[in-house]
Amino acid sequence: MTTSQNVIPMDKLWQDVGIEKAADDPALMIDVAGFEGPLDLLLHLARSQKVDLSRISVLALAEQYLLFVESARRVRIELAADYLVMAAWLAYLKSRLLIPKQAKDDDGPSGEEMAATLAFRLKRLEAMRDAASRLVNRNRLGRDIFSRGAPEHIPHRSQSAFDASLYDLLSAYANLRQRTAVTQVTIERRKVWSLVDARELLTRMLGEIGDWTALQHYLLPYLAPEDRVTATASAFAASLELVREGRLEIRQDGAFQPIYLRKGEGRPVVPSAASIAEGSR
Amino acid sequence: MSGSNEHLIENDDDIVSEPLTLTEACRIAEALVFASAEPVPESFLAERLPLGSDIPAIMAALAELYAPRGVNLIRTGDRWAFRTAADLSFVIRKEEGEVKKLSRAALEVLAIIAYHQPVTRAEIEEIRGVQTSRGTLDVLMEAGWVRFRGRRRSPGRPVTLGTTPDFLDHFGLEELRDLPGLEELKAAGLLSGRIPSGFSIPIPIGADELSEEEDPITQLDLEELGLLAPSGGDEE
Amino acid sequence: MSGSNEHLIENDDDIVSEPLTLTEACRIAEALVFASAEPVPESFLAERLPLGSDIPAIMAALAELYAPRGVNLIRTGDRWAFRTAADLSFVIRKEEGEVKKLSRAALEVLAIIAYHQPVTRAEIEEIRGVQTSRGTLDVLMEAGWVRFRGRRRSPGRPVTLGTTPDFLDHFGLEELRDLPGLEELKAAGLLSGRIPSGFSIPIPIGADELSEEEDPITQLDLEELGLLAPSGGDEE
Repeated sequence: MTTSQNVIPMDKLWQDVGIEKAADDPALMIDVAGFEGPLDLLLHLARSQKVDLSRISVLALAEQYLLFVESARRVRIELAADYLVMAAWLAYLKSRLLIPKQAKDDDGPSGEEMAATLAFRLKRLEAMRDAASRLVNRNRLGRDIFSRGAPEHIPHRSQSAFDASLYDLLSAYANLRQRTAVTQVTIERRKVWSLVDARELLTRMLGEIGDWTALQHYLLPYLAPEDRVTATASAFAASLELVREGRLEIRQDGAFQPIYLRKGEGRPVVPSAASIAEGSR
Repeated sequence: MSGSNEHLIENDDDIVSEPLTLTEACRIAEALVFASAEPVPESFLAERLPLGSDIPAIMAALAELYAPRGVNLIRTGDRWAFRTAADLSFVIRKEEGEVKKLSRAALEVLAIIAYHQPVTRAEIEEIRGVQTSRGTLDVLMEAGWVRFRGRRRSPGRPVTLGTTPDFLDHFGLEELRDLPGLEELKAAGLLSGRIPSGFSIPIPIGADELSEEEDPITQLDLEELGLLAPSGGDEE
Repeated sequence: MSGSNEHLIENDDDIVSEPLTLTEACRIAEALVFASAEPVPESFLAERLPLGSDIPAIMAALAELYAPRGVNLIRTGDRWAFRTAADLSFVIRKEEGEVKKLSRAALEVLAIIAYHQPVTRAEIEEIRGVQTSRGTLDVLMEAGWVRFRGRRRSPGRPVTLGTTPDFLDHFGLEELRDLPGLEELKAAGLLSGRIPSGFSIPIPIGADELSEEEDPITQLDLEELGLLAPSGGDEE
């Protein structure tokens, strides 16, 4: 791992942006805020290919996305981890698409299959989006159609003379418990990679990779140097947890060698006497 | 007219012997539903109408009667309600926005819940490719459109989400099957978690280069796409 | 009916190129009166209907149309409103009273009983941090959502409380375990992320079986606790 000497902490960079940086840098701003996550961004990029989603060039799409992340990094914009993981995944996908097809002896999905999965997800997201806009444009109660303005009675189903919804109940309970909980919580400064984040992201990525993969290899280039340590640590800790649950398998060929991951068989390693013996198959 | 109605109020046993005319039953059902702002469940009507009333027939007759009018009888789920006709929206439309404005994320989550229900939070996030920010589900539940449905019988027993009867009412749907485009989406396999067989995409090029129809993306393109805001420095 | 009525509107400024028929004008007036929370003055109708509409004629036609129906269009002064036909007022049983909203306190107590059952009154107070008034529990019992489950095998043998099948029914739950847990409440935005690490939400113990620490409650217990009037006397 290379450690660059001239790294300025993120915080400082951010503070500087407004003041002196504005002069020398073109001060580009990347408006990631307008997007609902990486899949949304991909969908947006895909639309700009102006083809039907099922005929899209996934490779070109991956290129565009990676380029976007590159530009973001160039202007030192901190992207949410979600975006970086997608970048890593796409880089992996790209490599799978570009290497000559291997004999069908590996058990993971081929690059083509992964590409199809991506296209499917984009198409599904777009379909939901269309559905949402059709829904919201229907004749809606209180906007286009109206109920009786001066009702004369309220029909109630059965005996109960009281009204309360499950939502009322749950929010009352949540508020109460929250109120009475001892709240001397010190809020930790949010790290880029919490254990929970790492876990979430690993799960999402590995869902579609069946083969042994050195994820770090794809992921690290997209992380700011000062985040690499925390990312590596969190991802490693999270992966151990996932291994224990049987959702992940892990392999390392030797000390300091790359760590390979792949999706587990899904059988949790239950810490009961019977399965401990069986677990080490 | 009054003579025949007097028996309605009296002892139940009399009613059975003297069946109500369809017209009279219609009047009662009409009054019950008209008087309420909320949709009235059929079970409620059954309680109030004489034993043995053919409620579906009564409601169908009423709905037909009101179909051309300025106020229509509509069904939503197993409930009935009178609502102003949709084509008159322009005259009645109220100034104050009474309809809650939903964020794009909330709307998307609502659609996913409606079309995929029962659906877990993890599945919603899988479809959207992003974590659901806090407050999104909250808004939908508070609006009374989304509810906890139960638990999935799968490892971890995650809670499932679905829509409420008020959701149907608000969006003017008789039932979930009337969700726009539901059949097509189902047929296209877009409502399942799995890629439908036969869904494949051609991989057009095997190389790193772009095809002839593609231009490399440039900084300018990114600006144009709204991904990069053009520099200007006016902003703080 | 068309010929004479077609010229209801002499639209000076030609906004409506085609004159409204009486039927159309009736539809609009009907919808306006229906949707209004207050009786509608004729002047308001005149504002919304095309200029020159013969409001009295329109309203007379509508009133006549509704006269034999379960709902009538009635006039008070120069205002119009829909009302249930007088001879059907019995179906709108006024004496039922309105459905009451549960108070905040009652909701809290109910939720605690649901999640923490079997739970004693002292435990409820400990969780809430305030005393629970007798009336609050009474309301929940009256609603039919809460019941005495048994008696705790601990000093004083306090009565334990739990929910009823009606509770599940009303809140649309199949079983108590369908109540969302900590993670799910957080994800739904109901609990904030800033809760102490020791914070937990119990999994309610099914209503049917008593837990190991509970004895069944008997008639005698209830009487002794003053929760039931001693048997013997005929109650009304």
